[in-house]
Amino acid sequence: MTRIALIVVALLALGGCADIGAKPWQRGVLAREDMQVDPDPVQTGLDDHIYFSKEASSGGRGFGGGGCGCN
Amino acid sequence: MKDKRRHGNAALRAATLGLLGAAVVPAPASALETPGEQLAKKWEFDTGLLVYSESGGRVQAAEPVLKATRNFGDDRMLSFKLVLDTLTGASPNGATPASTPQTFTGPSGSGSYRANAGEMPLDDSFKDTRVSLSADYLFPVGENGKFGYGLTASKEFDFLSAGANARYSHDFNQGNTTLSAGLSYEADEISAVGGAPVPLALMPAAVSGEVENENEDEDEGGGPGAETKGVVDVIVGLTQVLDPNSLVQFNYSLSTSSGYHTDPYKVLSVVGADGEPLRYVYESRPDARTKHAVFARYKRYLFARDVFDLSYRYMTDDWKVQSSTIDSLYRWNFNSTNYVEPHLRWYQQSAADFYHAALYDGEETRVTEASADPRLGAFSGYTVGLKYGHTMQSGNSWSARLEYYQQTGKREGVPEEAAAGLSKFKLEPDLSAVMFTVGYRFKW
Amino acid sequence: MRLITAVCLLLAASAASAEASPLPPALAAYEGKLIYLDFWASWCGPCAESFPWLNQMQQKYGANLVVVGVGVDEDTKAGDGFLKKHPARFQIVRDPDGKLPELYGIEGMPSAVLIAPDGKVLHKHSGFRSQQIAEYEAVIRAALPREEASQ
Amino acid sequence: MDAAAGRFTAMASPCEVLVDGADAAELRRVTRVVENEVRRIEQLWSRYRPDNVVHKINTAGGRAVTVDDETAQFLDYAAHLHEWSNGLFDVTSGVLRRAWKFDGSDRVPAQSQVDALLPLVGWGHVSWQSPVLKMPMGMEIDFGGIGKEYAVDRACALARHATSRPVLVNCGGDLACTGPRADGEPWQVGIDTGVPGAATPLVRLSQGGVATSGDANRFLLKDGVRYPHVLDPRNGWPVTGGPRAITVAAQTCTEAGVLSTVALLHGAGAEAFLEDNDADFSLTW
Repeated sequence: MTRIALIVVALLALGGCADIGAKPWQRGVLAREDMQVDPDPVQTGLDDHIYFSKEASSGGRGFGGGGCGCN
Repeated sequence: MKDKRRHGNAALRAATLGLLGAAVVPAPASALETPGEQLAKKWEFDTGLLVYSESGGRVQAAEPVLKATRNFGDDRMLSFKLVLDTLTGASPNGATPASTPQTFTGPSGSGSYRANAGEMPLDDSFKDTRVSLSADYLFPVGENGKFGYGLTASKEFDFLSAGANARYSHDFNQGNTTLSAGLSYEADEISAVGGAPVPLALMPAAVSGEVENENEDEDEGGGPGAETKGVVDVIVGLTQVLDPNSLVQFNYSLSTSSGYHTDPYKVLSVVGADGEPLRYVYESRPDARTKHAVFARYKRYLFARDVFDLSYRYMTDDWKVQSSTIDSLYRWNFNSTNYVEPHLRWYQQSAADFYHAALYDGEETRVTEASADPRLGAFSGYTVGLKYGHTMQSGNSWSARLEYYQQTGKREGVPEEAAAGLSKFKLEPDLSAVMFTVGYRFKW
Repeated sequence: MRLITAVCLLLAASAASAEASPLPPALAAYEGKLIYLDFWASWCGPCAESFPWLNQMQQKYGANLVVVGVGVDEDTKAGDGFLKKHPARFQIVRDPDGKLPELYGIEGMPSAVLIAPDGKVLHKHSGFRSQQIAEYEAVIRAALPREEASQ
Repeated sequence: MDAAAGRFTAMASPCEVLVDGADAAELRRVTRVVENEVRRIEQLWSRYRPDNVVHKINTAGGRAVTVDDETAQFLDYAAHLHEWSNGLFDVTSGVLRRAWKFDGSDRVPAQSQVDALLPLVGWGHVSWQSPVLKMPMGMEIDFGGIGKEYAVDRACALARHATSRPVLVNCGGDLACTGPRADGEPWQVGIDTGVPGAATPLVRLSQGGVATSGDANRFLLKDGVRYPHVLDPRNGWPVTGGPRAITVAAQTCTEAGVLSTVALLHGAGAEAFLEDNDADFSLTW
């Protein structure tokens, strides 16, 4: 468990605020639909449901959520 | 002959302005607007249909989805989502193959299903239709914050679920760094057909080889009323823009659930030294589970055209299941209205500590929890797929994706006393499925 | 966690604020005028929402105010497409290399900079929320010569 | 007060001048400025007048002619357009009128008649070293293609200095304006495409100009094929299969005129040509 906590803190620190990033007027690419974190939420929902009912893991990308008997 | 006029009329415009010696002339507004364009289209619909088909006569499913989103401007959005899910076919019931045909009583005790000699027993008596509805509202908070909350509900013939979630995200560093946190609660009610069986209790009247008569009193061993379970999910995430063409995302999610986790329709074979089944008992799972997952994603825009997306998830829980998932997508936008997106996913998980392929004679009285559900076994899986998307003149778009998913089981949880006997059977149920999705998005 | 966010905010705030400086060449045509500089791009949603309001401001305070829309699209064709869909009845300047936003240190998209006739930056804000347009207009009126503002 | 209109006729078209919010005196003053400029350009380049530079060029019999600055600038522009339009826009295509009489009859000239004229057509044959123009014997130049649109632009530019109120100049469907109306709304003008029975496209103009090109009923009809008076200078034959009228809006009336004229010469490919040039247009079939 502590290993997880350490990874999380390290990653958050990395995401600090040096000069990495894009200027507000350079966000043309980042605004593209296919550059969004989840460009196709319906497809993601369907995939999460399949893998939730066929594997023992869930979550990570968004809320784990099951909402199904999935036998 | 290369057509010089290809790239717009900038040359013509410059020459004309030169001729007329006009001063700075504001950009031309479209004078010939068609009235239709002004009418802002209010609702955006995102529809999809998934057809899922496992080989070997196992589970088949069709899942249409309809999502409607109303954008009020200023980052204010309301969305509704309806998912239907029709399931048919058979899935492993947990019992091991036997050298002689086996008969199992169906969950309602009315029907029964058989497995031929040497065959992996499959419960084919379940047909299921699930309806799930969710609503979500997102609105801005102050200059850089966004808050969203939603409700979900879903209904199957033996399963009812209702949940709520809320999440907040805040932009720092001119929008380059976004921290988000979310909380969700879900209450499930499982009303198994014929009542939930007593954990590890004997499956009634399922003596291999004999055909049972119908009017057997079926609620023997069935527990009273429905079982419930509560799930609380917490997720915190960071999205950091690295440069104008790439970003990284890190999520940590914690999921704790307490209550009834057992699958009322799954059993375990209790075998003798020769590996043949003596009797069957219902499975039993712990009534609590805590899952931790760490997720990282890297997304990059390449060659001023394509998008590469690579993500990794590590999950561990107190059922001692540990899993790694690598997911990679490469979207090739070969022109402004079409793309092709190959997809590769690799997954690997270890077995739960109470996973048993089978129990040795008498072991069922010594264990408190045991399950032979293949989904709790050790296996690795890969998915390979290809998606094609097209945007039409009107701005609407459709997409089609064909994927193949293959799971390969690892031999674990075999009682030593019967290891030799069981070695003649294939205990790790492999799974292969084809998944076809079509999607269509339009404004109305 | 809070320490990290605090450091970020500190760094962002200390970015040098744009002091009064003579107008850059791209804006030379509007020398000596009160300029409402609006930075827009085809990929910025709120920018589209702001254009009708900008048209109104140019028309209403045209006598003393010049509204200049700076398009920062690197792909100028995307910018042209945007202008076709969202007609601008004010001056348009194209700046694909992002020199003007750099000069005025804008913090978000869209962003507005109100420049006095002597080139001094009077006001800067980023984002466009329809419920705040009264405030945006108040800032313009405050900068107008006395008799015009009182109308 | 709705914009009153000052009217006059020039370049064989009814012209009107609208000055938004002006009283009668100011309207008259601005109309006179516009009218003088349009007439000046008409006199400078009309094919029918014996005393202007075009007449001097067309009767030079092969000798070199030195032209004034404005004509020189216009010839530079014409040379650029010839190259830009791959030869479709050609100020020397006027001679083809000797073979083609578009009177609605079915008298389509014989190929031999057209072939006889082809050697006299082609900007390529002209030697143009500004301000000296030298054309082979028998060739003629004609600025009718976009002369009117040029005049409208020039007149509108002068009107911008004559008054601070918004001005719209309209000569037979070719428009230019100094900006939106006083209340910020665009000018609304119905365009007569000359196509009988067709809907007149409504133009909402806030800046720049609009021009319309079309066969305007001057065509020949033979064996069911309509030959509009749109002649391709490279082969001397009319371009068939295209829309009957094209209305284009652009940053200036001249630019709109070039786009609509050259688009018409693309016949069925008119729409693709206009799309390709990001033009703002409407077609009447």
